[in-house]
Amino acid sequence: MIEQIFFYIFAIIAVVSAIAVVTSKSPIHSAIALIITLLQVAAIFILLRSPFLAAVQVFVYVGAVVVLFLFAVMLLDLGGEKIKEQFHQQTVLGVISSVGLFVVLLFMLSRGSLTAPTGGYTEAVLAKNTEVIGKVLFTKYIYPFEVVSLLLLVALVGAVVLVLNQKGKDGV
Amino acid sequence: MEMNIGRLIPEFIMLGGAFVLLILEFFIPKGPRKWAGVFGICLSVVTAVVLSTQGYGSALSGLFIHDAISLYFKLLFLLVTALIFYMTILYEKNIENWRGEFYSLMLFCTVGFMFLASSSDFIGFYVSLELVAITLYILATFTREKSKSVEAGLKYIVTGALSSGFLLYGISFIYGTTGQTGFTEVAALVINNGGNGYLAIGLALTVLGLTFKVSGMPFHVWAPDIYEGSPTPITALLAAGSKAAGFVVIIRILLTALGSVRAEWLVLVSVISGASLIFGNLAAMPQKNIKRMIAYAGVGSAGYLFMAVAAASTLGTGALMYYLTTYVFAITGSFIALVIFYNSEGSYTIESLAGLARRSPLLAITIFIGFLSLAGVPPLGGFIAKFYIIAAAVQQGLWALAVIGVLMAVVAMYYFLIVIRSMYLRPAINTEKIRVDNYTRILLYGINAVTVLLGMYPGPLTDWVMAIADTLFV
Amino acid sequence: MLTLTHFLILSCILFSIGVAGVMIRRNIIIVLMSLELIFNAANISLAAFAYYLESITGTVFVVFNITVAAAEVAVGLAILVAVYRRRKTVLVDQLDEMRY
Amino acid sequence: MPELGLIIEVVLIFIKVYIVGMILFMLPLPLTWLERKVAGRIQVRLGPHRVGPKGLLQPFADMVKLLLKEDIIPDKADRFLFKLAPLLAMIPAFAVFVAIPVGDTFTIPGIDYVFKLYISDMNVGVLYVLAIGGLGIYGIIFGGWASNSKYSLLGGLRSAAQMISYEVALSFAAIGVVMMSNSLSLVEIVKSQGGGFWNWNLFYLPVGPVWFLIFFIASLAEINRIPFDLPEDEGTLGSGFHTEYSGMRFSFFMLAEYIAMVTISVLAVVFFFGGWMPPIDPATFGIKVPAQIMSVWGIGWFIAKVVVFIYIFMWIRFTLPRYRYDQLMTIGWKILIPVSLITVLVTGLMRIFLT
Repeated sequence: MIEQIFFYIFAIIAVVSAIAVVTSKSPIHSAIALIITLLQVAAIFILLRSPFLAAVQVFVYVGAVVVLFLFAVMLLDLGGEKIKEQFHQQTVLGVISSVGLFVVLLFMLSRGSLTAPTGGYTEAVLAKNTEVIGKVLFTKYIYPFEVVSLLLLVALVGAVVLVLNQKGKDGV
Repeated sequence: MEMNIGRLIPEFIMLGGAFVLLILEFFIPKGPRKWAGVFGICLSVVTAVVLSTQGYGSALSGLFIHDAISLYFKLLFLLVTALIFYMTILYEKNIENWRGEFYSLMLFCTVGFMFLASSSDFIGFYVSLELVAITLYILATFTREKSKSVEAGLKYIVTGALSSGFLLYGISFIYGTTGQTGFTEVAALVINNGGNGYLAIGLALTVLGLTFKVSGMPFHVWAPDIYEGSPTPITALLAAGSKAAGFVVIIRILLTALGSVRAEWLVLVSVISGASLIFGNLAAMPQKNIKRMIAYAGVGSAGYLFMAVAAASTLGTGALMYYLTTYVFAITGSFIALVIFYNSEGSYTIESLAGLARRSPLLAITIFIGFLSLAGVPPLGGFIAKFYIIAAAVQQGLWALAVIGVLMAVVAMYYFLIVIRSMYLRPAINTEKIRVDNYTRILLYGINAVTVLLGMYPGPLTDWVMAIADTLFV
Repeated sequence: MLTLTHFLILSCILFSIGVAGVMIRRNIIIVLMSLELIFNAANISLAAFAYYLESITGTVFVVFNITVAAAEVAVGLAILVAVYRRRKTVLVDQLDEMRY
Repeated sequence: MPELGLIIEVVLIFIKVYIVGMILFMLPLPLTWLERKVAGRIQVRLGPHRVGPKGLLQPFADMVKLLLKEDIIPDKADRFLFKLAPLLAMIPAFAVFVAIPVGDTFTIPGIDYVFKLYISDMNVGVLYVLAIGGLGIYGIIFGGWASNSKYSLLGGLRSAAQMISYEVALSFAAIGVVMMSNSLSLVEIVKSQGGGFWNWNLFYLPVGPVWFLIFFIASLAEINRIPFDLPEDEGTLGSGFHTEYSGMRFSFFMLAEYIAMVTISVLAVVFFFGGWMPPIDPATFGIKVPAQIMSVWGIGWFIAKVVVFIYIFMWIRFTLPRYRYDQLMTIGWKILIPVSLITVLVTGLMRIFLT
């Protein structure tokens, strides 16, 4: 019961701020709304008995990713009124089609059922959630782990290559 | 947990090369660097040799597999990489501020392709796909002095990330249906879930996400802009490598993991196939820029390849591999010719190709053969491939698709012939001869010969691909 | 009692909002933020399935997704900066140099 | 109907949160006094001495001044963000303390009730502390942005870049601690260092001191203190992101800064100096001391260690010059991070082969 109340609080805040992300005029306000949404998602992870995910979510998403967004907005000075988006016909189309998408997804969800056999990771086993994840990450899922490390390297190199100023040849 | 790290030696060789190039970059002044390209080509050849000696089997707790399909596709990727490295050597003088990271990023991209071909698990597959995608975003934007290149990169990353989101959401529901992420485990558990709504969501979004990666309808919108704006070697990489990589995972996911619920995805894949065929080929007709035209033609090709997937048979899958092989040769051959042309002319419009036959018969014949192969004219490789695919569709009773396929082959002939007419029948605006150096000459002769041979003697390759395809349907 | 459906519906809502954001917004920064919403929706459904299926795979997958999404944002913003330097705009509809 | 035990737990948690909150709110008062006294001592002057005996009442005078001062909001500021930023700076600073243990448990004699000397022992404590601590950056960024002043903005961005850069090294140091102590829970980390000062992580030779140095340098930068206090570089930036702030809101930023200093001191003690563990445990010599006394004794040690650290931070502030911005980034990216990576490797090898 208490869990349910918490879930609804988190969910409502998450949805409202998600809507604020896509509707607010200034990217800065969008970023704030995004922070709130991401924190709610972290809270949802706690409801799903995954404190590790919640911590990682806050650490990586809220602590780093949104900061990057803010950096981009502030360094390029995009937050002010200079950049005005115009209303265009696609807005209506976009809203209608995403509502349509939502309805279809909802309909499919109502027809779905959880039939898969459950694994052995019950709540009792997951009491040491972090340790279990760590073990799995470095044994069974070592392959994606290594690929992700390559991916981070590539992203690092790429970001530097794309942005590094070459002897003042670029503007800005 | 078995690790068998030895099975990853080919990937390690490529990665080692990528790291070496990355580190050497610190010590070498900026500017063109032919040797890096040559190094990449040698590396691809060495890797291909090592790869062919590898035994089949799995590694890294079964998440990495090496089997006949991955062998075939990896060889294909290495071939593409070697050819595109060659293309880059020719292309690099066009770029001011040339930075050598380009070569190492291309090697990372190839490693990503190889990982994709070997992934046997949704998680491994997803991260490999993202490795490839992120590398390609960077490469497409690499010539950031050019306004078109950055625009292409931005469009690519927005649409690419959107499709990754779809894919991921779809995968999450497939995982929800089965509780597993390994392809074979999913295959075993998915059978009884025919009417499950979770599976329907998972399938639809996964297929849509993958459609983007191979530039099929309805997510093709990105393709022309990105092809036009990217540096030309990357356009070729997107056209040939990315498409092949996309289809190897489509084979793995739709045929291996979800093959048992073909009834669920058949309609969707058929619609995508038909729509891509019709739209891609019709939209290619009015194009003025060759890169854009090839992009739309690529959408059409995705249609044929999806048709082969929809057939879900030995013949279809074999034909798919055959098609990709001929496609790779046709695309890389034409693009190398186009790069040489661009080096002297600075343009990719169809008009500017006028009179190319007189200015450089070799370039003209290469583009001629490449495009006719893409159009599927006998006796070139592309014809055999299209023939097999349509035969597979007919064999499986996909009559409507087969008819569309035949009709669109005719349409494709039309727009490729426009280019050929321009090259052979129009008078040249600029009559200056275009010089082709001897290595390139040999290479282009070789590629043309392969394309013709694939059409005249399809036997050996057909036997090989059909044998591989057979392993999927036992 | 909280059920799987609760979480899945929440994730569907976030997913749809994200897709809507990508389609209706022209400011690329906000488009990138909407993409983050989509990834988060997928993460919620993965974590929810993992919890209700008593499997750890989904949780591990979420860890990977968070990493990948962070890398993607870094590259996306780098490209955005490159675009802004060249074109002085971040609105998608002003990026129309290539038309046929 | 929930059980009585649960209700007591919840009530106790509320009380603990209240007490910790109050202490943290009041802490800057003695700390400012101490800081100014230390400054005076180091710079051979008197420091505050007019208000009250030895100037002890000076902080109260300052407080009254800050509270009564006019609260100015710049004309073109983003008012909403301008008001929000100080709170965003302060809340994470407080929230970190949820996970901090000042001691293990205290068994109340007679009723045998086990009173926990921490608010929550999370099994992801280290991650929680780092994650929540990292959120303090938003107060700075938004404060700098909302003021609509270029000095504020530059100060805010500088400090954000600095915090992001050094968070990497700081996280590495935390990873090192986790590797040495084999747990992510702060209580477990302290417990693993029990038994005498030679068991402290600081003396986990040879990597312990290295980790401590990395942690110490990174945390100096993380809380924007000299020699890394570039965001407040008066010479070039006015006074950084809070240039436009005054009155109450300004004092919130100051409060957050002081609490951050306390947090870092506490973390240093928990990570490397054995938390509440006394340097020499009587139990190793077979002397039996009642658990209750040990608990209180432990709290005493904890506070003493923290105070020493706070003193060290102040000492450094008034003796070292400031780095240049590029030097700061060089230290972060080209020295601390590579050294951390190597140390991770060494620590890992030690864990594998020595245990």
